[in-house]
Amino acid sequence: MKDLAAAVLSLAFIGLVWLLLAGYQSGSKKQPVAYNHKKHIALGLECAGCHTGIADGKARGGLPTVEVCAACHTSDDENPRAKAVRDYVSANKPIPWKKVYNVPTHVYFSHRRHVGLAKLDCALCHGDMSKVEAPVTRQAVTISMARCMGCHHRMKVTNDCLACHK
Amino acid sequence: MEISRRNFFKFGIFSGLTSALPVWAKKAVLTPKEDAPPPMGEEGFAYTICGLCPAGCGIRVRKVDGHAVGISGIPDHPINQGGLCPKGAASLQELYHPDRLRTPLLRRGPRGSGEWKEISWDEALRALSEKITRAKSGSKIKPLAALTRARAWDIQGEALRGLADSIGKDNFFALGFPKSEFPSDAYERMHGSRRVAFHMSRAKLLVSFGFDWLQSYPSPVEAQMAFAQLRRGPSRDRAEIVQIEPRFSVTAGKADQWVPVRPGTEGLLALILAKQLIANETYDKAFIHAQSRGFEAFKKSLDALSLDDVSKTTEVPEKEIRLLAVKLSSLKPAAAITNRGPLLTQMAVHALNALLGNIGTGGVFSGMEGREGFWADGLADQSLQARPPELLLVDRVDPLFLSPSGWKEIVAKTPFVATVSSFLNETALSSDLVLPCHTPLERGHCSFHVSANGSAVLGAAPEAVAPLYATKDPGDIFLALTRALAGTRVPADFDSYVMGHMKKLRAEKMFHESSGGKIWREMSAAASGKPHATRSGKFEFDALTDILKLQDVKKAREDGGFPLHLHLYAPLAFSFGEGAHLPYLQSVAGPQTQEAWETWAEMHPETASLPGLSDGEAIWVESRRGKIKARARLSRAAMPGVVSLPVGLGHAGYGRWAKGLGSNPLEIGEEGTEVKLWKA
Amino acid sequence: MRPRNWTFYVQLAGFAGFCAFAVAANGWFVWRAAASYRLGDAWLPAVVMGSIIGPIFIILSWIISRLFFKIALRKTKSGKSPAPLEIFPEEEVLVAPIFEAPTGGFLATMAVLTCVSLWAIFAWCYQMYYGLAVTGLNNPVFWGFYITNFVFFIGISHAGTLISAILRIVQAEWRRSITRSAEVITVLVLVFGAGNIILDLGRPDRALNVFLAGRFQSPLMWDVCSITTYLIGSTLYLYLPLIPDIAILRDRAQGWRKPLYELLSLNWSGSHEEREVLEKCIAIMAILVIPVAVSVHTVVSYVFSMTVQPMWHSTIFGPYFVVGAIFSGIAALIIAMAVLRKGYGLENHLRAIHFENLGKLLLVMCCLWFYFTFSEYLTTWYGGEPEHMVIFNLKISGPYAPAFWLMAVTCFVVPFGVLVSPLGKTVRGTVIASSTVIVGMWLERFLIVVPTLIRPRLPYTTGGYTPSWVEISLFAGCISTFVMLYAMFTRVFPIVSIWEVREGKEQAEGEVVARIRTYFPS
Amino acid sequence: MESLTTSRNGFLRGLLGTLGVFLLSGIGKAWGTAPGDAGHGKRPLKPGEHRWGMVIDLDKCTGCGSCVVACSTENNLALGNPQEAAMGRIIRWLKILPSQEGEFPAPKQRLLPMPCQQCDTPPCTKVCPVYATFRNEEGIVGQVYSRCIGCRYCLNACPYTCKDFNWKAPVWPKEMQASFNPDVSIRPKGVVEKCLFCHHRLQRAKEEAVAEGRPLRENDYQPACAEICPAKAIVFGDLNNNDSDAANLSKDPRAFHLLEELGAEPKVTYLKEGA
Repeated sequence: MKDLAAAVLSLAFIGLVWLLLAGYQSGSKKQPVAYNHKKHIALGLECAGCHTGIADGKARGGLPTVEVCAACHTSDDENPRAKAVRDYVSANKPIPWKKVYNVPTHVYFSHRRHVGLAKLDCALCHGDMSKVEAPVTRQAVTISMARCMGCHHRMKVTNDCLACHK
Repeated sequence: MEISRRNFFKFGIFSGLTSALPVWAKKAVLTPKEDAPPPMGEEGFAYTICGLCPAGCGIRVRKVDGHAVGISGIPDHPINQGGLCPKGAASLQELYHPDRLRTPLLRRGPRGSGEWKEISWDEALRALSEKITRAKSGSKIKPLAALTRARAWDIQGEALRGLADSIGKDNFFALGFPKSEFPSDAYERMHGSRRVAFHMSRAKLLVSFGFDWLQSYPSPVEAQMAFAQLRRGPSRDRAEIVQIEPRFSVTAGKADQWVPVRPGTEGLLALILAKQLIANETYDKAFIHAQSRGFEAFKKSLDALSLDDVSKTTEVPEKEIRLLAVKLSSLKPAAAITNRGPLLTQMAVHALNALLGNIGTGGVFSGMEGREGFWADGLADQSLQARPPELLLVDRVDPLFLSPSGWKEIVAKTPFVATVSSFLNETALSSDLVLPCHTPLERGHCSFHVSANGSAVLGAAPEAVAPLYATKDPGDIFLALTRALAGTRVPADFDSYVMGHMKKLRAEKMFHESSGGKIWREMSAAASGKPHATRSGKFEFDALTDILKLQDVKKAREDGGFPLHLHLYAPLAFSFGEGAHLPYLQSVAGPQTQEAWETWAEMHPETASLPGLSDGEAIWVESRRGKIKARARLSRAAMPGVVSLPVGLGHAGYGRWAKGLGSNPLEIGEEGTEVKLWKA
Repeated sequence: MRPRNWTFYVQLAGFAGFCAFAVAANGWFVWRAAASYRLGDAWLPAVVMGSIIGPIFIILSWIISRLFFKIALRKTKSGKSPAPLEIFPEEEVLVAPIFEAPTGGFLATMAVLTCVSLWAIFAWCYQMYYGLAVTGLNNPVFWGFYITNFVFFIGISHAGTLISAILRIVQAEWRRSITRSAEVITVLVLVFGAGNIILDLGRPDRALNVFLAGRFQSPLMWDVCSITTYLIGSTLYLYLPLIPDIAILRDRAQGWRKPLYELLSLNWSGSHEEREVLEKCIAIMAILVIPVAVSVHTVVSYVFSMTVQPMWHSTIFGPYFVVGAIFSGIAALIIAMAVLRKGYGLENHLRAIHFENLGKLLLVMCCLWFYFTFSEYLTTWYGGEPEHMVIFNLKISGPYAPAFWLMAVTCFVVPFGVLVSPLGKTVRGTVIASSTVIVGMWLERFLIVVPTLIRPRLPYTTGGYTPSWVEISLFAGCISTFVMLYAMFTRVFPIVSIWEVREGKEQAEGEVVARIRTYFPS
Repeated sequence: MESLTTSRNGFLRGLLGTLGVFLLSGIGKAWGTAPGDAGHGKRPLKPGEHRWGMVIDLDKCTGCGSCVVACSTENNLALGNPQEAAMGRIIRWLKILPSQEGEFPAPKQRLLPMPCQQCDTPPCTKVCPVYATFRNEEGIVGQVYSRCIGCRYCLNACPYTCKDFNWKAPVWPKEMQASFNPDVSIRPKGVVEKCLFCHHRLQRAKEEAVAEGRPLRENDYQPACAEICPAKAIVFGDLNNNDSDAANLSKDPRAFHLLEELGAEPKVTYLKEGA
């Protein structure tokens, strides 16, 4: 009788712990191409160079299309590490990047307002990518509501719920 | 917010039990999946003409990533000036309707069984053209009959007429919804032509005979705009509106005076009002003397009418009739309007307008330019019943729903019926071949429309949204058939056909090149001038006088076990009998009953004459021709002895929101039929 | 000092945990007040509630510290284990349900109740999956069965603490054998009262938003705080008098009960100092729990009276709900005692005089309830405001007339008739009166919640409410689970307080006589 | 949301003064500001701030329902079906409210478009326990769908009954999901939803105004119902801007508010039918 109670209790406890962890945004995403931010930024590339259309809010923080990579990675570049991107360029197939920053469906966030008009630096939200070498697997700086509201409060910008909740 | 879900389990009441739930339960039970946000790609606007009714309003479609996500009127378009009626606002739902037809269907089982074989376009067109050629070579005089929706002229109609002409003569018919059309039969007999424009906002007094014009006007947006002008127009005082109708409709509710009248007797009331005007010598003598013919004969034919007879038949008190006659003559310009009801009513009401003298330039009625539209001449079903065609081609209209009595027979006797439609409506269900066509937002437009302020407008616009499925533009279908049958005289594809027509219209200087925004051009000759195109060049009373002699106007209705009168009307959401397939329209169908989603029968509590009938109970409404089910809605405002039923519901097909919802009163009778009620 | 065995550590953890909770609660109130202040929202309600409930928690943790230090850590004289507490022969019947095996009848009822509870859990998961569409609720009737049950169960919870606390303060000796059965009703039924709120939520997985983003401008927040305080307070108020009994059981129990009783008895030895500390704590709790109980049902009524809806927005709701609560509480208590009396043969302890006295209390509350109801409906009728009259007529002559007049009969006519007649002195009489009162009071709550929502002020054509099977099975589930838990409690702890009855028999006469002498001029 | 200057003074003065004075002024101030909103109580809004309001001219309105359909299309409202209609559960943020008086043969009828009245002291935001509904700084009564716990207290507190509740998860055929307006989220099951005066259009208008470096102009921001009304009966604008049509019309002699006696101070003004 006693061990049955103990079994049930421990099962419940384990289930609870697993549930808490399962609830976390866990798991890192594997990118199709091992892109090294540090190297490219060192070459003097701007964020908006590859992530096109950020300032005027076209794509929702668009990931670079294969045409952008094709500009430099032409077929006569022999660098072995860049072979993966060259395959995509030659096949002219869009690179299936895994999005790491996903704006939830109930949130209105406009890159145009923040980058285009308010001229904020990308590192403010996405962290300093110039030091990141490994392919991006997780949000460099986890974006949360508290962080956005804190920044809005500091910058004396509206913190009205309807500003972001749609 | 992640926090709330996790913590709930941490302190959850029965954490032991639920925490053991497998992953799917957690995901499915508690957190709706947050699917990926739609990509916010490029965004823009497309400008086109709304094709859901003959009005031709200019619509602006907001598109994101190629999807149409928003709709509004074009602010400076002459016909709707930025506004839209409920159907226009719901046209996105028709474009993305889940039950749209996507491929041509050939009937497999018996007619109406609903078993179809999906075939390719080539097969369908080849089969149809073979059928038409075989019908042509056959002995019958009328191989093919083409039936389309009554509407203003447009290029698709022109292509169908071209096809019909290439096969035989007078085999091109149109079917409309009479309650939402102008009284063109009266215009034809009294002015010699249907081309009469009515400028509602110029009237100071508007008397409507059985025409719920706020809900079922030929151009719904024009009616709402004109109403606002009549009431609160700039630089004018408030016009008066009188509504003569058996039901306390939306228009009657907004009018200054509602004159309840027994269904079907509005014409009689108009005649007695004419008699009063003549007796009081308050009619416009100048107009009658200069521009009318046969007035004396008409005056003599009115002598047979007496005030108290008419008052008894129409159940309108004598005093009210006299007051109405005085009001008609005192408020200038007064206009009397009706819809395309019985011929006597149409002509009687229009004779009233002649007596009030506001026909001609600057008046409330005037002539109209531009191409002749495709209007039902009312004889289609008689002539076809007499000699059913070999093959019936139905273009985007649902005769089996709109007038089941006549057309059921014709369709039964016709060996082959082909229907062009976006949905599987009643006619498509019992036809042999169904050709899926584009919905209005996927079609190119080139059509004539008359706006409220009298200017005629040519709308010419490309498609707003790329077609979603392998459907074809109706014009494309008819051109392909004409090409297959009549050789090469027809242009290669539909777009060049449209361009060709535009060039021809430009050559005939039908419109100013420069005027208009992106998609319309003002017609050169505005709608004005005298509309009389009769041989005498004058307004003719003769036709009305002849009818008056024939009919014994005073016969009382015999009862025969059906004590109540049926009154039918089309709510704005189902104007022209269409619209039940769109859920958002179902919500605004009966503004007085709020969210009906079923056929409701409005009546006075005493009318029901069913002991213990309470509001909201299901009842049967039975006439000599059949019975239908409805929900009783008792209202002390309704006219006793009258049962009012909305038209537009009771489809056997037409998509998941219309199928099997409510019942179609047109199956058991029309305006004024005697009915009786009993509990369901 | 006491041997450092596992019970000591668990008790230490319990004591520390409660103190931490008390501090956290105060911190939470400050945090919510600051958040409201920063957002420019009403901050004073948070301060007011905090300043009332915060100190209550401090007092509770002080009482628990007294228990821990004065009783749990009591110095045993030089290792001699204290003499085991004996049970007198006439008290055997009280401990019988605990030590003897359950009878067939008991197990059968338990089985039935478990089925109903499992069915209710299924119904809840069904509702969680499909949403509240499975219930009968609609626009504009947004509240219905669940909120009625919420008010109903919170009402019954007033049986325990209010009656046992008042009787304890008034030193009515006849309370001794009925206080515990009352307190157990309170603790268990409160769980279902609050549970019904969770059932009613559209998004129960976000229930914790109430604590993470609590906003004290809303009467619902006042509810949450006062009900939580009342739950904790009445649980402690149940536990304190239980300690001596658990100690008595500890000395006889075997198997899994032994460690449980050792833990809960805080190694009580029955010495004089321990008894004095316990008496003092119980006295403080008795005084403390009455205002909390009254505040709970007042605040439950504020949920309705704070809106502007007709026949909700009235000043009488506060006291009216409290009277209704006590009324239904006493009725529930009488029924529970009758069932225990029959089930466990406690005729000797739950005597006819107890039922007679409770019957008198029930009669008083019945008249008080009638007085409040009559004055509310008279005021509404006489005032004749159109919106109010619509709702009034709905109840008096409209579709809810049968329910209304059934309520009037079951809440006043039958109980008054029975309790005034000689029948009212017998157990059977009071039970009949109480069962009709329970039904009547549920109807009264239903008739407060639903009719006001049926006819909104503006002429909407919708409005009608018939509960669905999900709501009915969840209501049945709440009742069955409550009865099941109550029965299980009687299997683990004595339902009649052994030491209080014993103390009453020995010293009560002396005390009472002394007290009476003080009443009259010497 | 700037914090309250007045209540801080009240608070400071209270602290310095005697406890009694403190209680009197403190209770009066804080509780006084309490009812109705998160943010701005009774103090006048700073100049330049907007206070959006709407005027519906019942003499021009024909009860046609275009506004209802436009609102449903713009905000991705649930489609509805006959069963929901029978239960009265169809979600329409803007409804046509029919009311009839009098009897045959001279009855009177009024068809009144009924959006959320965006009250200045909303009875609904007073009672929300989790801050999901509130009146924002521009006078729009907001509803945050990711925080609402679905207790439905605000629905019962609203005397106009103009808020809606998601009784079940919305059912959308796959084809129709292509017509979703990306600016408005699809509300999950179990939360309250309401008319927000098409706030997403205000967001766009503000973004355009900032991009073009100019202040917000009068009809940059029009909700879907005002834009589509064929009779131009719905006029929308900033009540703080005195030369806006909405501000002028709201002072028209025919102007009235629904249930004015309840003190909710609605910002949707109706103009009486008739001369």
